[in-house]
Amino acid sequence: MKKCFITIGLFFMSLPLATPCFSAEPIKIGALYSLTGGMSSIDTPSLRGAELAVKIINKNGGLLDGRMIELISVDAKTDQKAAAIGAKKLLSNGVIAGIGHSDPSFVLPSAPLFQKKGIPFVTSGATLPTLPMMIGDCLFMVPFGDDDQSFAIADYSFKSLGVKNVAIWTDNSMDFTKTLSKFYKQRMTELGAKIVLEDFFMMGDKDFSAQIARLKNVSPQPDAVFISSIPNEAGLTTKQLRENGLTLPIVSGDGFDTELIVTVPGKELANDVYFSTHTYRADPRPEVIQFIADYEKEYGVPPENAFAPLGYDAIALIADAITRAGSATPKALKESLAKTMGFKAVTGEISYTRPSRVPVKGVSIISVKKGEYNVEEIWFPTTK
Amino acid sequence: MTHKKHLLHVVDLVKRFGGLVAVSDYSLTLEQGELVGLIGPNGAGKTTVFNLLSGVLKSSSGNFFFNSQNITKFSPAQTARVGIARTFQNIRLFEDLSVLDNIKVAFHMHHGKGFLNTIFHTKKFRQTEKEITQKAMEFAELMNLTELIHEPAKKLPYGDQRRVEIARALATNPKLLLLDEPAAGMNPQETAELMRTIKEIHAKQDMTILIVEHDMRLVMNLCQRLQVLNQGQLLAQGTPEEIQNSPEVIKAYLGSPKENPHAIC
Amino acid sequence: MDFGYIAQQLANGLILGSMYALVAIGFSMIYGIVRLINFAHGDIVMIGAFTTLVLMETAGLPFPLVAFFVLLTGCGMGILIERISFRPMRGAPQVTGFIASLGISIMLQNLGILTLSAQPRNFSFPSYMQRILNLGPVSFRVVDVVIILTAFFLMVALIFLVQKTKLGIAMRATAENIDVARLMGIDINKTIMATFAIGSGLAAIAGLMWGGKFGQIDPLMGYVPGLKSFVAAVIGGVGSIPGAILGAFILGLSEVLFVGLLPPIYSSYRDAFVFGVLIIILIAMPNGLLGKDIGDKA
Amino acid sequence: MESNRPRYCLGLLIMFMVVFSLGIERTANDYILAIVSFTGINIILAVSLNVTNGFAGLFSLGHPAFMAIGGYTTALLTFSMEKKPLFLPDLPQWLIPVHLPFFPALLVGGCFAALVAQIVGISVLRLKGHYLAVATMGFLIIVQVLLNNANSITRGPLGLNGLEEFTNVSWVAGWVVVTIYTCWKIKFSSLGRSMLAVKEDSMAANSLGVDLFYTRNFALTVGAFFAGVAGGLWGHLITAVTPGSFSLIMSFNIIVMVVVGGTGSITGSVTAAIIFTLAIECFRPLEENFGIYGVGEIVISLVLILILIFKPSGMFGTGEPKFVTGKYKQLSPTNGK
Repeated sequence: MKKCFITIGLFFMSLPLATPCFSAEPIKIGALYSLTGGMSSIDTPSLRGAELAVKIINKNGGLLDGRMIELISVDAKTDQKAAAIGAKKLLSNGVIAGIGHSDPSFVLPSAPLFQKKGIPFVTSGATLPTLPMMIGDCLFMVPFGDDDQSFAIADYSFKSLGVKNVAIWTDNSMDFTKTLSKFYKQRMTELGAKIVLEDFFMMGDKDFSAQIARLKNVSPQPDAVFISSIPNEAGLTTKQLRENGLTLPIVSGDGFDTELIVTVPGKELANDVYFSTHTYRADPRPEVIQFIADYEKEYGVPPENAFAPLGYDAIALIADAITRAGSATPKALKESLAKTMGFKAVTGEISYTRPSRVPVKGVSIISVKKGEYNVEEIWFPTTK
Repeated sequence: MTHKKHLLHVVDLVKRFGGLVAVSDYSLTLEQGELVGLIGPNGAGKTTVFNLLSGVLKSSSGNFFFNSQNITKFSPAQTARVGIARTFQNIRLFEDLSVLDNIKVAFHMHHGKGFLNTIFHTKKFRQTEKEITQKAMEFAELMNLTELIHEPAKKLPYGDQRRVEIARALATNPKLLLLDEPAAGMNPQETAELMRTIKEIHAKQDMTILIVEHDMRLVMNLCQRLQVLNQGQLLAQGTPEEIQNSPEVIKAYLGSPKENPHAIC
Repeated sequence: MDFGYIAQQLANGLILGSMYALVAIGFSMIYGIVRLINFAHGDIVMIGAFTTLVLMETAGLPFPLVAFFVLLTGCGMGILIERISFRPMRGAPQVTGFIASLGISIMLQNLGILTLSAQPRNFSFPSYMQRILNLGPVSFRVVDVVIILTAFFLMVALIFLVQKTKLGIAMRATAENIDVARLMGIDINKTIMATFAIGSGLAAIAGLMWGGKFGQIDPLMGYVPGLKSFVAAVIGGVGSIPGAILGAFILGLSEVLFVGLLPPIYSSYRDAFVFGVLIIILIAMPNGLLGKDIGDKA
Repeated sequence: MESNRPRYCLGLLIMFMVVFSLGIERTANDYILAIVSFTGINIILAVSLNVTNGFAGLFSLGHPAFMAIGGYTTALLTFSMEKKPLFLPDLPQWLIPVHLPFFPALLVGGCFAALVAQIVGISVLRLKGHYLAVATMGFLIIVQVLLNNANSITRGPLGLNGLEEFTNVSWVAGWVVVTIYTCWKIKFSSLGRSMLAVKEDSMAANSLGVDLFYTRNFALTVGAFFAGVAGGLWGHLITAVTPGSFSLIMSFNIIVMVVVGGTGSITGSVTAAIIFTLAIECFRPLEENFGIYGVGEIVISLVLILILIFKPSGMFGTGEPKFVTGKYKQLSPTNGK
């Protein structure tokens, strides 16, 4: 038994070593996503988006006079250890850039390893605005920061929905959701609204009856409830709120950008939900329509959530930077990425003009009325 | 204190399980060097008495003193420390450990915990371990186990397991040894051998021994004094001859015709 | 905090508790017979939920028929798992079975992700199950009533089964002492297999209810019910069916009331609280509330 | 009395570790180095859990909790002074100037974990079997919740990151040797025997004067100390610690190593830790080439179940194999009976 293990072990261990490095023909890009475990429902679409982008680019003749992109994907297993090992594996495979992760907890153990080697890492889904500051000049974000999306929905709920009293529900087990609530609260207070109730739950919760009962009993009654959650709890909270007879508007960030908010409660109950998200859902721009069509053609289903176009954009962004630089070295790529101006990504235009290096992107405000998604407005950051 | 001279002095010990009275008003006085037997039909409460004396069970009322120290509320470990060792009716060896290691465990309490010594493998530690091994071998020899010391205890036949248990109990260097049916499951030859060994231990080491046994021949031959328990109560006590002729005892034994000397009580 | 609010919270706690109870009964039953902590129990819940989804959405079968097939699937899975992995391990130390059940759980979860994808699916019961009922200040749904009734019915049926039927007597004998039971001519294999079949069938039904109540299922959904039923069964005393139900209600009530009655910020300490209570109960009553002493060599 | 074989083995182990770690640090790439380091950390975890679970028979699921305590303590102690105000603005005053080099920080982390183990032990060690398992699992969850909520010290769910990458193969190798040596010494001493005795039959052991509580608590504490150290090494290897990392899944993984290796066998734990860590990595190419993520876990679970069916006592049972212990010199070759 033991010998057998070791033999198999050595065989597989030698696989990555044995693969000879072809003379810089393909451009290797590493993808780090959690394809198993709790994050897999978010991360898998991202990888599919990225793979789609690679396929399209390669079909159109690749980059830099016919060099193909080779996407090396490693499973981060919703585990920081696996994320770190995965990053090291990619780096020792000679990638010129890395993409991945939809949550800062996994960016933090892997991206610094890229930074150390001077290889750019583009996170497709982590929205923590302080990430570039924490990691360094090799980290690039595809999405907007949490501050922007919170400000966007705060502005919308105050100005357009007329929310003066608001309740805030926060998933207290994730950094993303806590940050989102923090900025929303900050903006609403600045605008002059009152936070009448702050309530919390934990990722994986299925039953929100206690929070709902408390919401019903709060005085004064809020004009809306802000729910900071990831997609897994988005449908559940909406369903349970509506079933308990609460009809007040539900507002949220990109965690609500999922079909689940319609399918779980049903079309009737999926009403008066507003969320800020990456500008692609129900967006008529040609790149969005093209992306959705390509995605459906490739995988037979529409993009599962906003993380799919974000993964697609991560590759497209790198491809654009390589083309502009005319070279595929990490150093050139990094410089070229930093100079990205007005790149037309599926999820909006990307420019790294801020000192914080969080892209200035439009934020869509989507409304859901009787199960129908509509873009209410596109919000742009006013400052800087 | 009136208990001064006695090794063990038990006064009106009572044990109730719920409504059931397992032992009632049990008393016993043991002097240094005595060899006393405790007999009685099944369910008489003999093993309960042992469990009380060794601290495995807590008494409902009554007290007992060892060397005039009240040890009624002692834990089994504390009881062992003051010098009472026991064997179990249903042998309780450390099955995966070797015979030698089984005996060695008994030395643990005398040699302290010495964590740092253990880790740093000091001279003192090595010396202690050597001593322990040596002494354990002596006890193994005493009980005729030398050839088996590296066998795992669970692989031994029944009779050998009994002897390991006795060796282990002796290794705690007790002043009082409680033997719970030591001959159960042994063939006549083994029993005879065991009898010899018990006599030897008793004589050589001036050990005080209290024995629970069904094998009447063994008890009558071995013990200087007997106590008879019936339904938790002390029925009679005296020399083997007195007991054999006591009408109450005969009645108690005849009163339970289904008596099976090797049954578990 | 008025009366209505507290009444609503109590009702919510009871509903959540009966949800846990459905899973915990089967869990506790299997433990009682073979002393196995079966972590794969939660994943049978997941399989039950997905089977329901497939039967209702693709096959379009009527609801009672679906429930019947789900029950069968659960029983089948239970028998399969017992036959393939737990029977060959019988007689090994208890930890062995526990670890094996973890292995099965990880396997089922990953198989689920591979074949079903990790995306949560929506799951809807017929609309009459979703109707809202009001009882004074307390509101709940038809499905909640169905869950409570099912849990209650199953408890009574199981207690009847264990106490009165021939199979039940065999089960109790096996639980008491497997060797003695064998000597008495009880077919141990059959008895244990029946226990797994019933326990897992209940888990599959719990999966159907779980999906119906919350409206969303995914391949990793079994983790929480598995863990919660474990905790509930231990609070009540593993092996005792009424104990499992009592434990489940205590767990459900304490979860809801902890969140509902304390200031909101404490919500995120809920799990610490629940497990703190659990540890205190265990220290005060080392065999759970209704459990028997499981012996020295547990 | 006993053969010198274990001493030779220890010498060989140390020599091998020195040569191996020096050699591999010069030749292998980062990925291999990381796997080797994690293998070493897993060895530390499995061997130390074996003291708790294997020697003393305490079915503890709380090992990752001790890791977390050690990991966070070490991380806070070594956190760079410049980054502290930026990353941890709400740190309590008295913690701000505290700073230690890596090694003492590891020791403090381990000792703190051991201290917590003492306190936990007082409350939960009265429980047996599965009940103890649930109570230690509860402890693990409580630790996770507290880490998640103590924002000022732990930064909540985001965790502490930007730690220096102190841990390398040499550090891990050194601790592996220390762990194996210590646990070996414990096993073959009066202390270890009493632990095994308590596991086999606590009542009999108690009647022989073995203090049950002391012995159990000691086993838990030793396990916790090394778990704490392993947590520190772990954190400084991936340069981040978060509450989510020290999960029940991790607990299961370590227990699997202990059980597959043989509960109570140090050699077994070491072997199983190596095989499992490598096996998981070995499935990566397969998963990546075919896009079937999770297959590795499925296969490993299958193998695990097969091992449990065909060798329920694990690879080495409770004992150590002959090639490590050697034969007892005094043992006259008797085949009596």
